[in-house]
Amino acid sequence: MSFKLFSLLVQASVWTIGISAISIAIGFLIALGLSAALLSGKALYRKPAEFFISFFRGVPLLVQLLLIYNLLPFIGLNVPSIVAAIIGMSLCTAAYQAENLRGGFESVPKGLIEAADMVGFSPRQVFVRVKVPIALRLTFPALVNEAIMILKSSSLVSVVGIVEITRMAQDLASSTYMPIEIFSSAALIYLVICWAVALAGRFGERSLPGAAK
Amino acid sequence: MIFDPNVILKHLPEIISGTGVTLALWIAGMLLGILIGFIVATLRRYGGRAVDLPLGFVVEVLRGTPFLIQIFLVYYGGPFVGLSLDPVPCGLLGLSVYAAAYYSEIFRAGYASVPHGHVEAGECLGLSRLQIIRRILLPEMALIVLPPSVNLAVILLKESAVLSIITVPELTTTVSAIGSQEYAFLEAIFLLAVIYWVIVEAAARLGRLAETRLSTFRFAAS
Amino acid sequence: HAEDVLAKVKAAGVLKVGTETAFAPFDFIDAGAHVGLNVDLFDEVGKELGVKIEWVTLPWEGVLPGLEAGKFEVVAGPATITKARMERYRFTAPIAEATVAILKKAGAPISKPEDIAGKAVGVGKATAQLAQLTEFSATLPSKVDIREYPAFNDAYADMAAGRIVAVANSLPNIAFVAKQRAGMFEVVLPPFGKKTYFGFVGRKDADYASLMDAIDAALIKMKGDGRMGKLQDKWFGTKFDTPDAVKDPAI
Amino acid sequence: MTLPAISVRSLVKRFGTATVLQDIDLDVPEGKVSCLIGPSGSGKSTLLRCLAFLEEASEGMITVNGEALGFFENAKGERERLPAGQIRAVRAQIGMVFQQFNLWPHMTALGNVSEALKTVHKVPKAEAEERAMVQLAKVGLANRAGHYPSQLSGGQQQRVAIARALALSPKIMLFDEPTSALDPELTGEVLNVMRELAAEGMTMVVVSHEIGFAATVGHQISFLDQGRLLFTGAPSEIFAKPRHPRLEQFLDTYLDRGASMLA
Amino acid sequence: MTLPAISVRSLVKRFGTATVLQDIDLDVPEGKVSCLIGPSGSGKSTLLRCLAFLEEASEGMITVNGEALGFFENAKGERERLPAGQIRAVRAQIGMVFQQFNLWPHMTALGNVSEALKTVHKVPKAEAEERAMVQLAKVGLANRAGHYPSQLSGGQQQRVAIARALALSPKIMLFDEPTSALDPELTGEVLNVMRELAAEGMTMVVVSHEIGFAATVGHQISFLDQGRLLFTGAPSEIFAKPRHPRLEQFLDTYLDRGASMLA
Ligand SMILES: Nc1ncnc2c1ncn2[C@@H]1O[C@H](COP(=O)(O)OP(=O)(O)OP(=O)(O)O)[C@@H](O)[C@H]1O
Ligand SMILES: Nc1ncnc2c1ncn2[C@@H]1O[C@H](COP(=O)(O)OP(=O)(O)OP(=O)(O)O)[C@@H](O)[C@H]1O
Ligand SMILES: [Mg+2]
Ligand SMILES: [Mg+2]
Repeated sequence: MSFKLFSLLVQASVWTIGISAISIAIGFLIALGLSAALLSGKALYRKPAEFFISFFRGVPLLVQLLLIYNLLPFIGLNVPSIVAAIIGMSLCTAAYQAENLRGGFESVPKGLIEAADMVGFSPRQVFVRVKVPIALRLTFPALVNEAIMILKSSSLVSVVGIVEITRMAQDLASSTYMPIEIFSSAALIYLVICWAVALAGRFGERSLPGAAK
Repeated sequence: MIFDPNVILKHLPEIISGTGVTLALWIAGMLLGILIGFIVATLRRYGGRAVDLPLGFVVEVLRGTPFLIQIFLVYYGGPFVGLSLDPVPCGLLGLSVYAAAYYSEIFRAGYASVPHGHVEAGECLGLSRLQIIRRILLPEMALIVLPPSVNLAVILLKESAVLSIITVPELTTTVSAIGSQEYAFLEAIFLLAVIYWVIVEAAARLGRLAETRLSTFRFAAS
Repeated sequence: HAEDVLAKVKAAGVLKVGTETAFAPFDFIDAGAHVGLNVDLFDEVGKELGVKIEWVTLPWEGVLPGLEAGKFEVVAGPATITKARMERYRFTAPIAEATVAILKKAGAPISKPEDIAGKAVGVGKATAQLAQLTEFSATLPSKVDIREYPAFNDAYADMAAGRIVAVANSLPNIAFVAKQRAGMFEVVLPPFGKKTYFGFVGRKDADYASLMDAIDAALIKMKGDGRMGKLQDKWFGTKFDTPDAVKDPAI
Repeated sequence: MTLPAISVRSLVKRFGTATVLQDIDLDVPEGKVSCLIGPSGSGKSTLLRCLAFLEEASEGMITVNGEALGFFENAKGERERLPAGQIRAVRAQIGMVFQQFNLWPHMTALGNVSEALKTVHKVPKAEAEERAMVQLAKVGLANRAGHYPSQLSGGQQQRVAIARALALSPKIMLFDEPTSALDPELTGEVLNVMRELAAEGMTMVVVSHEIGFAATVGHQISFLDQGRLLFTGAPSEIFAKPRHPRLEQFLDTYLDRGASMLA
Repeated sequence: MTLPAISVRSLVKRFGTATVLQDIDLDVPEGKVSCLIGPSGSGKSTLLRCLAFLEEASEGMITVNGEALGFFENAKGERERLPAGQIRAVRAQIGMVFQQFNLWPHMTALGNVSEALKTVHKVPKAEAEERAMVQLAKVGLANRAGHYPSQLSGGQQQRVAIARALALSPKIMLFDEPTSALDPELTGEVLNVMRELAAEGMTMVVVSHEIGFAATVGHQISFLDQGRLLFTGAPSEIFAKPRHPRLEQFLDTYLDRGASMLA
């Protein structure tokens, strides 16, 4: 396989990495809100969050993307490809991350929260200063796992017209008719990216404040 | 927009058979994956570095590359190295190996979650290693292993759609074929969304049920 | 929505065309660039209409939903014109013949279409070519072992892997494949089955009629002045004689 | 006698149908050390947590320096919940030290002690840390300010927890078995800090199994059993014979294990 | 004097480069109670774990009733590992009770006690459970047989752990701080069971902070400090003055906290 083809794949990986990174970040923020809603005593917050998670975990990402890209125009929102891709991936990963974070929040030792109550924290300060950092520590490995999963799922965003690694590989395979070589190279590129994420995750875990050294 | 529900009714038998194939492959692949994953995790725990490192490498490769590409390479590349499999066995093998890589990590965490003292108590009483695994480690880790396993099952169900590229007649293949045959893409998307959602919701509920069962049985309030 | 689409396109100066890029030689990626017969044809259509062409490339499963959602005005598929499809979409004037022929693995003992009797032959799932192959198979002394693939590219891969010995697809496509992998695949002539044509896909809605008419006019004009023939020759190595319109498709 | 720092009247605490505290009346004298002793499950922790308003009493009233905590009696004589701001204001007079330390693992010792000053009291960072350092120095840990809890021994962690509570200058400190998670040699460090606080006249309520500490430092000892306050008095009274039979039995288990025969 | 139940010779234990036990010589007399005391980190648990072969000593020999445990000295005078079956046979004479109980949470008390009988000794289920009930009755828990560990108090859990070890009829019982995770009243339950065992002539090695227990029940007391055995002798000797200066200091921290002033 020529260097030229390989470099096309590498160029396409910019989309894979870019869209995944942005979606993971946005998804995380949404997931924080969702998990807070899940743990809220009020059904008014909890029920919609449960439904959100059920839907975005239950329906295949491919279908979600098609719906966002092709149904939003019917209500007058003609979103560009990249926006549709980021919305779809963010909402999907948010659903998974929220479930992880819920587990984390539930395992924050109650005593640490009581200690914060005792020194006068407001509920919001307790959330931001105590619950989030500790839940994050507890769920960090699971979140990194989810990041790798969504990175691999990003191959589906081609359905809204973005040529990322997998789509580029399919295009190249169909014009050169050398699918084995091209898909092997694509696999290698994914592997390198995922390994980098896993390594970064392990480093991040170790450098979280107060981690046992 | 055009939406014609008759398309769905007309092809009901194919849709049901596609759903059946997906369910069968998914469940079989998952069970095999759990079994292989458990064996891998156990070998990695007790086999020393010489076993742990190479297995760890394989697990990372399987986790680090998309299932679509793995299955493509095995099915279409396999014959070049003398491995020519039929679509369904190839799909089942691919799905269970992919699942095993992830399950092995879940079990690894499960092993780590059992306090070492519980193992030592077994050793002191003369239990053999196998007895310790079977009677102490496995039942004790069950509750910790369950939620991520359900999560993974959901992911596997969706990944099973990838088997369409090796001509396995599963749900996504069947429904999208109906879509392109009838030029009824919207109906196809809608149908896929609903069927997958129903299966995932059922799996999630089953998982939650198992979790409550296990936890009430084991940690009854004092 | 009642606004006339042609007027809108002209006002914007841009015609958006959706397609998938894994369908050589109509649309494909060569050295990173989107090229093919469709690209050249729409360049000319754009000139006729006085608008620029903007491509939206999607995997095939996203293309027709995109058309219905108004992501683009027309699909440069192209698709074989069939009766069933005409019920849902409007096709443009044909741009090439779509009659089905056999692509075989080099050296396979197939010298005429009838030789595929009893052999394993691949074809795209739910395609017009599948219907043709099935029909053809019924006329043979022993049935063809028909294998269906989600995409023709997977069928070619499986022919390389040796599970099948031939693939049935429209002549323009397999001619291109044979040219690309000379020595590996060969075309078996003549084509079999009924004469069919490729056309571009558009919407039947009334507000789209003027646009579809304008595209038809442009295509027929190009056929008349020989530009279409030249492009067919460039991409297929041969010219096709196509009618101005297909009113009653053979399949 | 001055006004008690905390006064508890007819307090009842139920969890579901189980009554865990019954009809508790207790005055905690200002500037003195009050100890709560009693067998396991007798309700000591629950009572202390009610004083910190970490549990809401089911009935009865608690006043802190004359101000109602959590609930007040309205004109009609009904119990009514106070607004959150007011609860927080009264609770600000109270510092609590937990059995399990409950230090925030993602902050250094200095961070743990200065955090509330910064976020709750809006003290500028530099000043907050300076004040935190003073408290850490007081518990002998100035040189450990930059360590995370995971890098500190149990005794050191508990001293940081004390410094954290002291940093907000509470009038009253509550301790729930502050040494029972520590092993014997680490216990000494913490008890010494508490002794110093007592000497400085801090009002303290201590749930303790350290009968030695209770006997030497406590000014008042209360004995709880099955949710009832059976006895409150000076150490000399409580250890003098004849005693309440239940208390007698309880102290016996200690003496049995004690080191009295070792001297 | 009869043969010691356990004899330890020139035992050294290293973790990586850290030497945790140095040159330990110890005889555990048969039918007697030997106590190990010493400050935190001195190596008490490690020594006990070596006796149970949960840790492998780096150097030296351990014999149990005359049989080598884990390693033996071959003809060339080299240390060689024994086959797994033989190790298991020697270890079968030893029962261990852990500080953290280490009960299996997914089995009832009865399940915990009968498990090894069923799986290791292949005793039929009915008989195994009958024998387990006898042991549970011995520690006063016959009426708790169907409870899961999470439904038992700390003292009850520790007694189940003792019953679990006793069910296999070991000749020697090792206890690692059997009461330090318990509160004072629960401690009593467990110490009483141990006293009974001692009275029956069970050979016992107890790591304990319960100096009272060591002094009254122990026949032999050994004092460890920084991995060295500084002193072994009868209680009367160890508590008599003048003592080793390190031991003096160690006992002081206890007396300081003790209940000697309460009588
Ligand atoms: N959240 C709760 N729900 C139900 N019962 C509870 C709860 N918290 C405590 N209890 C019960 O209340 C009683 C008193 O508990 P508390 O923790 O106050 O005892 P304690 O005197 O502090 O005991 P210990 O010395 O063991 O700490 C116990 O019987 C306990 O089981
Ligand atoms: N697995 C290990 N790796 C490295 N060092 C260890 C390990 N286990 C114990 N140590 C070290 O060995 C020393 C002795 O530990 P040990 O647990 O035997 O002390 P101990 O006397 O039982 O103390 P305590 O009274 O606190 O239980 C300690 O300094 C400890 O840090
Ligand atoms: Mg308590
Ligand atoms: Mg120890």
